[in-house]
Amino acid sequence: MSEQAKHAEDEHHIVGPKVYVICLFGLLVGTGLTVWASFVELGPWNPVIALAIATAKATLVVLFFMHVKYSSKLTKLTVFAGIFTFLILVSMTLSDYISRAWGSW
Amino acid sequence: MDHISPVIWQFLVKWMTNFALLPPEASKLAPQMDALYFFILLVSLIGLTVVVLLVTSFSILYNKKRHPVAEQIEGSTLLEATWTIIPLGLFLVMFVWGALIYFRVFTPPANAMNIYVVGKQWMWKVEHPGGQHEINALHIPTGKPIQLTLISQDVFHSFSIPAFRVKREAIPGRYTTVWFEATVPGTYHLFCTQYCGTNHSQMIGDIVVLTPEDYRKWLASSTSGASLAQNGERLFASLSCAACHNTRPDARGPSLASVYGARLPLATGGTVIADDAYLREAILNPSQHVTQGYAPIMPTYQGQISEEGVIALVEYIKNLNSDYRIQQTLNTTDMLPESEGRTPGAQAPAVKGPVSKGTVKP
Amino acid sequence: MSTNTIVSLPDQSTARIPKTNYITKENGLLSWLLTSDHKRIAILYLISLSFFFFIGGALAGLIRLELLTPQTDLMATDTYNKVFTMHGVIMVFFFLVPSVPATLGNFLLPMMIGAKDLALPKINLLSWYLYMAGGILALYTMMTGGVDTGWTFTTPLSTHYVNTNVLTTGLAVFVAGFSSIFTGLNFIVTIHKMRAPGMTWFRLPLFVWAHYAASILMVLATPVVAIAIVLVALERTIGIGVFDPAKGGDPLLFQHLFWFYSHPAVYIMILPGMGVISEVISTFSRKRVFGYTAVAFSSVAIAVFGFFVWAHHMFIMGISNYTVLVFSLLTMLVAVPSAIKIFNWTFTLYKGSITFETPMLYAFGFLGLFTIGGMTGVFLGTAGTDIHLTETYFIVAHFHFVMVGGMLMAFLAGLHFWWPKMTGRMYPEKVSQLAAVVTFIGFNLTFFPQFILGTLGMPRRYASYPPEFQVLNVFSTAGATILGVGYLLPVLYLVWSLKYGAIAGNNPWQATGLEWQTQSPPLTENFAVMPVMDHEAYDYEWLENQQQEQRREQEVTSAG
Amino acid sequence: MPDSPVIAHGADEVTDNAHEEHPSYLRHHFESTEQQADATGFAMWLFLLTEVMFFGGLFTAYLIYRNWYYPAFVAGSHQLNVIWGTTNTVVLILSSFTMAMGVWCAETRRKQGLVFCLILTFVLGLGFLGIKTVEYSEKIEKHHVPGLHYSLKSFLDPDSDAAAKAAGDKPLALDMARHTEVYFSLYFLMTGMHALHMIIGIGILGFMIFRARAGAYTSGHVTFVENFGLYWHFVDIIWIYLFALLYLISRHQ
Repeated sequence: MSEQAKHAEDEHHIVGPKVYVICLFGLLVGTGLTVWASFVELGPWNPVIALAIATAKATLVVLFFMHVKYSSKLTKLTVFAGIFTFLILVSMTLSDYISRAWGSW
Repeated sequence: MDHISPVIWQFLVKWMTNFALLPPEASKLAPQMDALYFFILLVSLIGLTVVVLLVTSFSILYNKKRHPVAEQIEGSTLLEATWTIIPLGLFLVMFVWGALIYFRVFTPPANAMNIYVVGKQWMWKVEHPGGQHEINALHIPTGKPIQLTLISQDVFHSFSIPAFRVKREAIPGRYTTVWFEATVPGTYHLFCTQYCGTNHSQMIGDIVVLTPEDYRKWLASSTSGASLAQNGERLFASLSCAACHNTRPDARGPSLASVYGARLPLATGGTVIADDAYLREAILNPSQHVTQGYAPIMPTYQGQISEEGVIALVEYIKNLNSDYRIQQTLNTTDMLPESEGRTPGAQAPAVKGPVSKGTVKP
Repeated sequence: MSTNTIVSLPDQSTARIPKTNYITKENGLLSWLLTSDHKRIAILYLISLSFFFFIGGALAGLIRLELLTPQTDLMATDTYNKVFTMHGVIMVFFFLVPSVPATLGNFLLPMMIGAKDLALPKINLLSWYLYMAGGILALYTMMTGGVDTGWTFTTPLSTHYVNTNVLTTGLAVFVAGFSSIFTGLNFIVTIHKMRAPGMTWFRLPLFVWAHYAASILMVLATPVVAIAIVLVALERTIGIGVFDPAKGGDPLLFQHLFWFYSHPAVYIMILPGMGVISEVISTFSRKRVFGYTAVAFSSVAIAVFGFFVWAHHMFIMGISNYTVLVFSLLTMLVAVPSAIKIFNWTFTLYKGSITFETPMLYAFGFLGLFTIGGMTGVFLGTAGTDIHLTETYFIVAHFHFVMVGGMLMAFLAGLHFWWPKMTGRMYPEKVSQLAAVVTFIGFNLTFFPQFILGTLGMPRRYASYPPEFQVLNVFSTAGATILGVGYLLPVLYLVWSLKYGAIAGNNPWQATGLEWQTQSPPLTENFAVMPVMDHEAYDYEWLENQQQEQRREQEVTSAG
Repeated sequence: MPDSPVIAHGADEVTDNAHEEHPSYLRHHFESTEQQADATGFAMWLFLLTEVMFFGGLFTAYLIYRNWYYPAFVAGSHQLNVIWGTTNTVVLILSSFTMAMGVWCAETRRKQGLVFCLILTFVLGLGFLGIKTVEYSEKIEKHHVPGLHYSLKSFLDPDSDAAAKAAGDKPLALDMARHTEVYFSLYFLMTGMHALHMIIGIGILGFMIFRARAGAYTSGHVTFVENFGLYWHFVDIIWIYLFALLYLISRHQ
């Protein structure tokens, strides 16, 4: 670990109310947006939009409420590892279900 | 050798004379599978020998007495690369070879004769297209590819024939298939290899491989009077399927003639090939498999037909290549006199297999 | 013998076990049950694990006895089914998964990195209590009628078709799973945050690397089996239908979720064992492990690839053929790091100065048996041969070679290796060497015939079998008897050594790890003075200089 | 303690600096409070990883069955009340916000502020559970709890059901209607697991309010509040996804 990163890790960053309020605002707007979007006919894009907004909201929470933006590389790596393993579980399992329909060769 | 206990001695003699590494090779596939098996075995033995030789020789050469002071060696990228790349290469060869065999086992040839197998706790029920039923036994001829369509009516079972080197899980709720072509007449083991409850170890049976001639004799002697498709026809009639699935212009359901193997357009978009699995699903979960131009009005038969019943229906639909029989079922409310009028001898065409369409043609 | 051993013990006439150590610090049962000392918790684990091991072993003995004859004459089939199920459940969840990490790992990991304790000592104790709660629940299940689903809890058998105690067993596994999660979590935090000054990642002993890799798997994979068990329990009690084909569920989904844990679980079991072998082989050949970095990274590679291969347990179960291809290929890739390790260990011996104390004998046993176990895994990872070999005794033999031949050998190697550190006393060398040899012979006699049984097609989990398989089964049962003796011997002489063993001194093996640089048994907080790591791992020259310095100091003080 | 350039964490800075005397909350095996805070924070993150994977199994099941039984999932989803769901989402986001503010208060040693924020979070959490109870009781009344006298009436005959009628649902075929049970299984499992996490969180919150009033977290030792904050935000994130996946399937139909 480089000196700089070490320094960043030691320094305890305090996130102020201003960031939290902006973040809260963003989350509320996101909630409104996702409800509105679900009532609009977008065909196959409906679930995509819903998940995209949910992910954007989750990102806000993770980065600011959970301070990951100001945290050490290790914390960032941990978050990444969680997402990565989750995606392995979902995608590799789904790969079976999706390709079952392809029938036998 | 008197000093060895006679029991142990007999035991050893028995073992040495009966020793075998693999079961008999009784299918076309078995030699191919065994070739791969021996290839991997050879690689493993070489690998093991290398490790054992190295460990032994290092132990002798560099034991403390001979070599009191160790020389520190960091490692060697070249050596490490060698034993990364060589095993990787060998493993990839095995992967490709194994995948090819896997392809072969689960890709039945077009001319395969289809036999249905239903697994239940704790027996195998076999339904031949000619209407022969068997329990815990399967009679097949040599020299003809046989496709098994398996399903379980309760838990997972696994249909394993070691002599043929094939094994396939029978799953509740879904058809699976496997095929083989027997080469040597004889009686072989049939095992259920997926643990399925109390009497798992008694869910065994015999695979009887007969010469084509003996097989014909067996077929004739063990018929039950009606072919599987005829059973299906009765069921088709008694469930009033033809009320919708007919050729009248106002028919509420699609005609089922020649539907098997066809590419059907679905109401949800896309197409599907009407194979056994599709036919089964369309009977049990119809609303998910509505073909284009028809309303999703078909009721589900989930829980109303046994797996054998579904098999009979599937077999019936598979063999429909004209609407004539369906019209017949429409006109008759009861059993069909034609089918009862058949003699066992008339069953013979069934031997040709279900793909020879027209079995149920008058 | 003098030239053929590296053991250097203090003068037995004057040597004493240090008065203050983690064992003598406090007395009374309560001081053990409420301890937060990682070493005491490790001892608690060691005792309880051994208990469960011998229960599992006794069940294995019953299985082998029943299989002596083709008929079901010793017990009825449903009894047999319960016996092998409980054998599997107890051995997998209550012995193999926690074995090395919870005992040796718990005891040594903080010492190896120069820490006073694990990062979360109370959570560590909680892990043990969860483990015991799960274990007692499993025993309770066994007493009150047992369970006969097989340790894999395959649906719909476990949800709809058996009427034995699936729920309590499931709960036992669930609880034990959390014990495992907390252990893994504790290890990761400790390794990241508690290393002594100077202890960089590439100065860590390979034992620590292996535990790090295994801990990642424990933390990320175990929750998935937990949720799978919750789903089975709900399916069984109120019939929610997620795995029930009659309600539209897919029974294969359970297997996906189950094997997502249970395949990585075999790496949870074997990786810590590999860590032990690295330490042992290095110490008894007086050499730094050949290609330290490769061995360290291969542990991590096994952990990462371990997540991508679970569906190779389902090749013939009706998963998509395309998925079979992908998983078969990935399985081949995960085999490579294991091969790297085997060769690196072998070449550690090259130009070393090898001695053959008991831990080394077990390590040699591990090398041979794990090579066989690994190679037979390739037979099963190859999609073609898997069709014939899966669900037969071949697979039973394969995983017993890996788990018993690999893991248990490593566990015994480690137990003997660190016994002097844990207790302050040596085990008797001769009899333990004998036990190692007996174990090796017994093991091969037990499990090698099962490979042949498997290729001949004998299915697993059969209470009765066709008579032609009897001869090989008799061999196997005979071997199991020898194996049983091989496992009982260590219990006897290790207990004996607690009172009569030679005083070991700090570093009987002349090993380099930090754990050997403190007294044995260690102090409660491990080190009198917090260590500073100023050399690489396995640096035997550093050790020699250190010892020379100490000798000089002693001479000075005795002269003064 | 000798200085080494490769120290993994700032152990010695602390011993050299102000904290010559160890604060009471520093546990014996840590070198410094920073190390302790770092370690427990990291442990909390790892615990959240296990939670991600725990829910991961459920999300996998959800995705599979949603693809298989899409019409059933649409009909099932239409039985949920979007207004309650949205309200709950807002409640939970607000509670997440008050929790974050609580962490800030603790970090800046504002005792009154912390207690106030924690109480607000507590109340919002209870509010969420209250709304959830209302929703659950509606499902119980309609026999939409899988396995327990499950009723298909709302799906076979949507005109008899206000929610289905409002959404303009067409009757489902019997086989598809049966699969709504899978939807509701997942609905109850996912929201139930989530609610269980909420209940545990609220319990800990109660304990924290009690301790915060005694000034436990406003004297420099904020790890517990911070770590609990992580947990609470994580529960929030799960709900954000649950809301999108369970409530908002094809509302436009």
